[in-house]
Amino acid sequence: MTKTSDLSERRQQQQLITESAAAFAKRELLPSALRSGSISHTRWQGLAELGLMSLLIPEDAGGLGLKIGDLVPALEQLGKPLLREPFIASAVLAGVVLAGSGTPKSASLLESLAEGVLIPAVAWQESYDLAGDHTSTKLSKENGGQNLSGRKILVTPGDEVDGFIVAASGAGVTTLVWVAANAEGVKVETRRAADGGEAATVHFENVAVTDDDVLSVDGAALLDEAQQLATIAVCAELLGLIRGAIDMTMDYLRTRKQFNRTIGSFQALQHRATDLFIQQELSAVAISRAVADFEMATDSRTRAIAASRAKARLSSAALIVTKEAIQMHGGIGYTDEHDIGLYLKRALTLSAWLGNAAEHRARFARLTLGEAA
Amino acid sequence: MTKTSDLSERRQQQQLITESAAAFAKRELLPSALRSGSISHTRWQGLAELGLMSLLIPEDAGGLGLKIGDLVPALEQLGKPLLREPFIASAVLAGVVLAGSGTPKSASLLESLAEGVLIPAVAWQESYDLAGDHTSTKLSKENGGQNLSGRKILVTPGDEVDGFIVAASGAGVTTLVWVAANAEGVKVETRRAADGGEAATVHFENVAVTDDDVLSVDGAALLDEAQQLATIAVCAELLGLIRGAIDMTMDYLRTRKQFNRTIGSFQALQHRATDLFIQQELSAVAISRAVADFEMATDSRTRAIAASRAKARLSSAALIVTKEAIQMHGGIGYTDEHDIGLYLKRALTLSAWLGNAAEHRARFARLTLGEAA
Amino acid sequence: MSAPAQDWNALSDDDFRKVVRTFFTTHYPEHLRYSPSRRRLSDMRGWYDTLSQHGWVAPSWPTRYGGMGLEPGKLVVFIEEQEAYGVARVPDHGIIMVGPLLIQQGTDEQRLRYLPKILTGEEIWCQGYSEPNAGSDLASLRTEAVLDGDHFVVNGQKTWSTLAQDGTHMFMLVRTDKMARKQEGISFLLVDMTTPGITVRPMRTLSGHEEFCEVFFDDVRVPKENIVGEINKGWGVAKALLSFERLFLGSPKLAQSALSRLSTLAVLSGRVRDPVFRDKFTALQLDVDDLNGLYRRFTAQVSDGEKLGPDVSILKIWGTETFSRIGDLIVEVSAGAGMIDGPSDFEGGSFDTLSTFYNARPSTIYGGTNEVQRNIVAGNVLNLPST
Amino acid sequence: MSAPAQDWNALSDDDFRKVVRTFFTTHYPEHLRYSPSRRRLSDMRGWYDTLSQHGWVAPSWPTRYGGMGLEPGKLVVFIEEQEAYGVARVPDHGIIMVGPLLIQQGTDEQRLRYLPKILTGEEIWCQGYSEPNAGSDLASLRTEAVLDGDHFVVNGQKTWSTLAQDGTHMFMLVRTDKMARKQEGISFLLVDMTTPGITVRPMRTLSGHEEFCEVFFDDVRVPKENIVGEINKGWGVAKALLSFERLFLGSPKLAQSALSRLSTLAVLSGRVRDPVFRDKFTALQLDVDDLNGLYRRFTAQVSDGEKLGPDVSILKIWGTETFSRIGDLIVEVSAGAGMIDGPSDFEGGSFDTLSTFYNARPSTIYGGTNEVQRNIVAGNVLNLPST
Repeated sequence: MTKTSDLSERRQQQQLITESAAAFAKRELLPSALRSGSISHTRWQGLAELGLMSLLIPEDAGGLGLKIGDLVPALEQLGKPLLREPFIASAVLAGVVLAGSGTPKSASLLESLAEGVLIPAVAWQESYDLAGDHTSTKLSKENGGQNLSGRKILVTPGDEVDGFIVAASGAGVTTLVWVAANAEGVKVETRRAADGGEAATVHFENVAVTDDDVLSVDGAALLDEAQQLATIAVCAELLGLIRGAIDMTMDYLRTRKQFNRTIGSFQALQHRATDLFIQQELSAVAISRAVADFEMATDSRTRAIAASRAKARLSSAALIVTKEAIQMHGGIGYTDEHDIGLYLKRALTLSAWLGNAAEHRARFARLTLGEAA
Repeated sequence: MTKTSDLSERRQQQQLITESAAAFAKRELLPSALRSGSISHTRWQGLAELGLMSLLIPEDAGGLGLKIGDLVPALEQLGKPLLREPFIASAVLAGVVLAGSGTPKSASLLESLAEGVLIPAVAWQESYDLAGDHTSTKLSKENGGQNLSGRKILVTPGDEVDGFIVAASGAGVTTLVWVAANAEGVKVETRRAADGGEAATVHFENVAVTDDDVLSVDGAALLDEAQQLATIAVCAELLGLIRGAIDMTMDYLRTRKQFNRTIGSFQALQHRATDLFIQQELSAVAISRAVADFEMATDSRTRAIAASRAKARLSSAALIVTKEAIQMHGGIGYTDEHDIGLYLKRALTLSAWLGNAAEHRARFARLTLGEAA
Repeated sequence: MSAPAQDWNALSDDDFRKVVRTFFTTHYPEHLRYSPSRRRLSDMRGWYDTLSQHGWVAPSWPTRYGGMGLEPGKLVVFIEEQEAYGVARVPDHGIIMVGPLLIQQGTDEQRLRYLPKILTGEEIWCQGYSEPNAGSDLASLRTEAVLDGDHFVVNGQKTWSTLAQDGTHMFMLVRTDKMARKQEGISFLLVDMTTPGITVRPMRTLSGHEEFCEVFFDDVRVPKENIVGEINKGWGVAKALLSFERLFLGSPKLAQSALSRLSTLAVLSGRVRDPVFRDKFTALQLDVDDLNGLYRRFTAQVSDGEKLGPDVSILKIWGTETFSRIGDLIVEVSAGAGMIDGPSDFEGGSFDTLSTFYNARPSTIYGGTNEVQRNIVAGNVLNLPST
Repeated sequence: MSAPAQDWNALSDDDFRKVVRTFFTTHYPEHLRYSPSRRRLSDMRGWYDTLSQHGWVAPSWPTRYGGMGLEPGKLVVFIEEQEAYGVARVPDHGIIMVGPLLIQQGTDEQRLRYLPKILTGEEIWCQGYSEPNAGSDLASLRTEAVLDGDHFVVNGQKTWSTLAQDGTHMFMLVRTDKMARKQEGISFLLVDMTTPGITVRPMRTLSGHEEFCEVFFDDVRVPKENIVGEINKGWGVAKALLSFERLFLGSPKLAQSALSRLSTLAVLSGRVRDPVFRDKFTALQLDVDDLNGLYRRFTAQVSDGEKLGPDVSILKIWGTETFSRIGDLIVEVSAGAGMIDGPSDFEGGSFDTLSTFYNARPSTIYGGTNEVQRNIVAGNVLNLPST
């Protein structure tokens, strides 16, 4: 009986979170916001006020101590009208690293994050490939202090960011350190992402790192967990995006006329619409399975399999759906004047970020079938 | 001017051959003949009387000395009503080897072939994979004579066959020898092919080989050329098969009624029918290109590229088309009572024989991009 | 007759899995494992008896009717273990279709008359829906039943009746009012196949099996009480059954077992280390995993007492097309052996390269073609205007 | 003005190839090579002048009208070399559409008036077919032209007019008889874009370029003699042009150059040795090769003086969908760089990962959507009954 009531309690809580996210989405979000290109601090604050920033943060670190499954339905709501703010990059990826760090520095950063006044980014990637080499950035002891040098790419968010959690090779381990965006020796070159946001190439040249700035000396496992969580969270946003794109496209098919007929009455389009709906439903079940596996997982391999399972499906489904959505809209879908194109652009960005479908399929294969010949 | 008149002369000759093949096909061939499962010696004789057996055989070997491009349109005609007889296996693959051999033995076999009284097979394959190892069969000198031992698989035709051209490893080279089907030490186990024909696993156990039986001491290049020719020839048969399956299916779509409508008026089926037609047209141009490249080729690599180009397309297109043909016919297509299923079965057989689409794509990649990592 | 009902749902999934696994390894005949095509009754009779003796014939029926009463999660475990061990289907139209239908819409007399004999295997059911001119278009059916005193007199022809040659009974749709519009005037009838005037003609399929039959009805007299539901309301009865059927047709069983076969072949042929194969295999693995997820969602819906909506059609589409893609890859990986009918020798053992491919062909056709399923989803789920 | 006509067809293909290659390497500006998206006139003006000075503007026009008079085989060589060297398109509606049309169906006066200025580049043409409610459904167009003395008075709106902001002239379809049935009562008109009452509004596309325009007509007076063909018979004129267009839209150029870009990326990213990539690349390579074969077949038909049939639609379908698949693989191979707009740095150089993907989007839509093309093939080639 305890089990059941726990479950229903959890379901009630999820529903509450989802509803408040949906209300926020309805009130504050519009796909067209992607066109402006910039992060809204008001919306960021709004997300913080919803309590979303601290949802995954353990209670002993001042958070709500909830699980990824509790966040997923809310993210779906935010993804549907194309949330532009870097919630997953800053609040999930960076947030989970900060929560796991447990230093005074991370505690204070986490507090600012929860208040909606901090935008952190994790700088972990050095190659475009998920499975590439990301360990050339070095943390070295010099003159009593520590020094960070290297280059990180695709750092997200790349604009309006207050500081970076940098993964660096120290003494044979991956060390995570905090570097303020305005620290000496930090150079940020932004790159426009497909969705209009910014990702950055960040150069670190002999950046001084104090002992306070070290968030985790041996932080590989922590970073890994945060990445898998963020990957599943991106999938939830993509599911919302898929639902949004399909809704918009079905509306169009139900109203647009060509050849004296509503185009949605053409059987070829109907069958393809069904295939998009199938992609949506597969996406939903893929996330459910990934969430369940992740929450039960006790090792990093299982977590990675869960994340790859979801991202392989969602990255692929989002592109299938949004490409077809453009085709079904015809010419108008290719102009920047119709919002359906924004769904495609956002899909391109989120599909590639943290590994695209092919990369996650390959990782899934490696983890489930063993190394190839 | 010579060039043009040569061309038009060739075109006229091709047309003649094609027309007589078409007439033969109309008179003698029916898809349902596949159901009987056995080779018809009358039809075999008929093919010989058309002159098809000696079409590719050089004039100095008593043939017509024509090229693969002259045979292709005729094979298309024969493929359309699903020729069951092993023309390509016996007259092209074995015929070309015999013609290139130039020994008294091969001359006499060639003569019987041209008369339609011989059915030879080439036994070259030892692994299911085109790129596998096919060289375990050994020809060894013993007690003054030579001895053949080994096992060949997928030998086509596997029934009614008079003898085998066997590829064996001799003194560091591939030697081609003739072995009569009833020779001592030969054991033939037939395997039913998808199309109802027979392929055989042939065991050679210390089979005595006389010097006369040696068709080519160093015969790798000859065998290779014959295989590439046969591969392109199979493609021509497959193109005929594709045309036949599409014609039959379009007829069905134009006449069958469901839901009070001719099913061919359903747009989803119309669009898929268009895709089948595209596969057919791509197949036709793929063969043309392969024929042109093959006829211009001066080295085995170019010939293999030409053959793989065509077989990669045709093996794939034939399965796409025949599977869709079954689906479009609905339940009746899945019964053995309707001929459309025979097209699928024949497509399965010819798609796999001499290498399927994936194998030929891989070979094409190897030959054009170099070895993989 | 059957063992006392047991509360299987009280076990943990893991424990239940162990029980099921032990049951199969103990009782299921070795020579019937991993059957590449549908088995006839004669092969499966012994296993049917075993299931019957242990009360395992009807996993999904409520215990009060002699079923195992498994909740969806347990049912999935059951199916997974069945697949993993390569257990073949018994002739199961009675178990899967007639049983649930009578439990839901039959009379007490019908339940009492028919359910026990399904559980014992004394009576084997087959389906009579399709007709030569009403394949996926069931509303066009023409076989008619005219009331004559206490009997209906049935005349007409059914086709695509799976293994009807082994059936003792048929559940069928007949037209009882010729004047009514297409979907009205249809009734749902239970027919004893030994009634005079019934002729069964097996049809050979592409793969060479006699899996389907044509069934001819010539003045066949069927007692009036054999109707299920009201007269002329058979379309509604059939529709309820159709969503069961779609759930069943969309079950991951086919795709799951095809994927196991593909794995086996990959090992036998050595392709398991080929990166190109691994890429394709992984995509299919994920397709099957998500099919499983979809299936559980719909079965959970049923067990929560919800009616299945038209969206269950996606399960049939995805299940059968995934199955079909796996069959294609099996043929591709088979290379030259893909031209051979029946088992081919590989170094590690023998393998039938074409059976999955053949079995996949009708799967996208029967139970309402996938084209019809897509029409249903477009019209009734996505609310696109009718063509 | 232009160099004396030369008999290019007398050269062997190989020799001609050398001439073309040398021409490009000598004259084409380095900084304009391999342009990821359509170039504006301002960028291409110098190159247009160069082509003009050498008589190379119109490769396919007969020499007597100032073209190069290339036969299909030579034209393919020309296009191949153009692609290989990464030569961008000049604004070419005049060259590809208006020229061939006037040569075929124009009056001598029209030919004399318009052709030379296309060759010099003084006049740049744009297209006025589509309207907001008549995209692929051209017969529904509503822009009307009413005869008033010696002039037509044009009112209405066109859209999807490629680079109309650079055009000096537009060829357009207008409705001249409102009472006639849909495809009748349409005329084909040549319009000077400087005529009062014309407003051009560029539209930004997904990829951020202003590649298409809306064009508004408000009491625009067009001389009566600017009609091509007979009044109310413009549909036939347009149809002749449409098969030219389909041939052009189905040209392997886009797919071929996308495949080169994919090769480049494969080298830059090191994926060229990855077996999974090689498998996918090879499939696309063969798709492009067969597209080339198909294109040659249709161009040969044109050069043999045969009319193009409705089957030319398959060229447009296959060409654009192959192009689109290549764009997809480029994004896939780009991995993380697939999220970046504009050039990304790779070890061996920089590469724009999304441009091909974006360019592929409209290709399956414009010139009659691929859905419309499939309808055409089904109805007019396969003779399937109309829906």
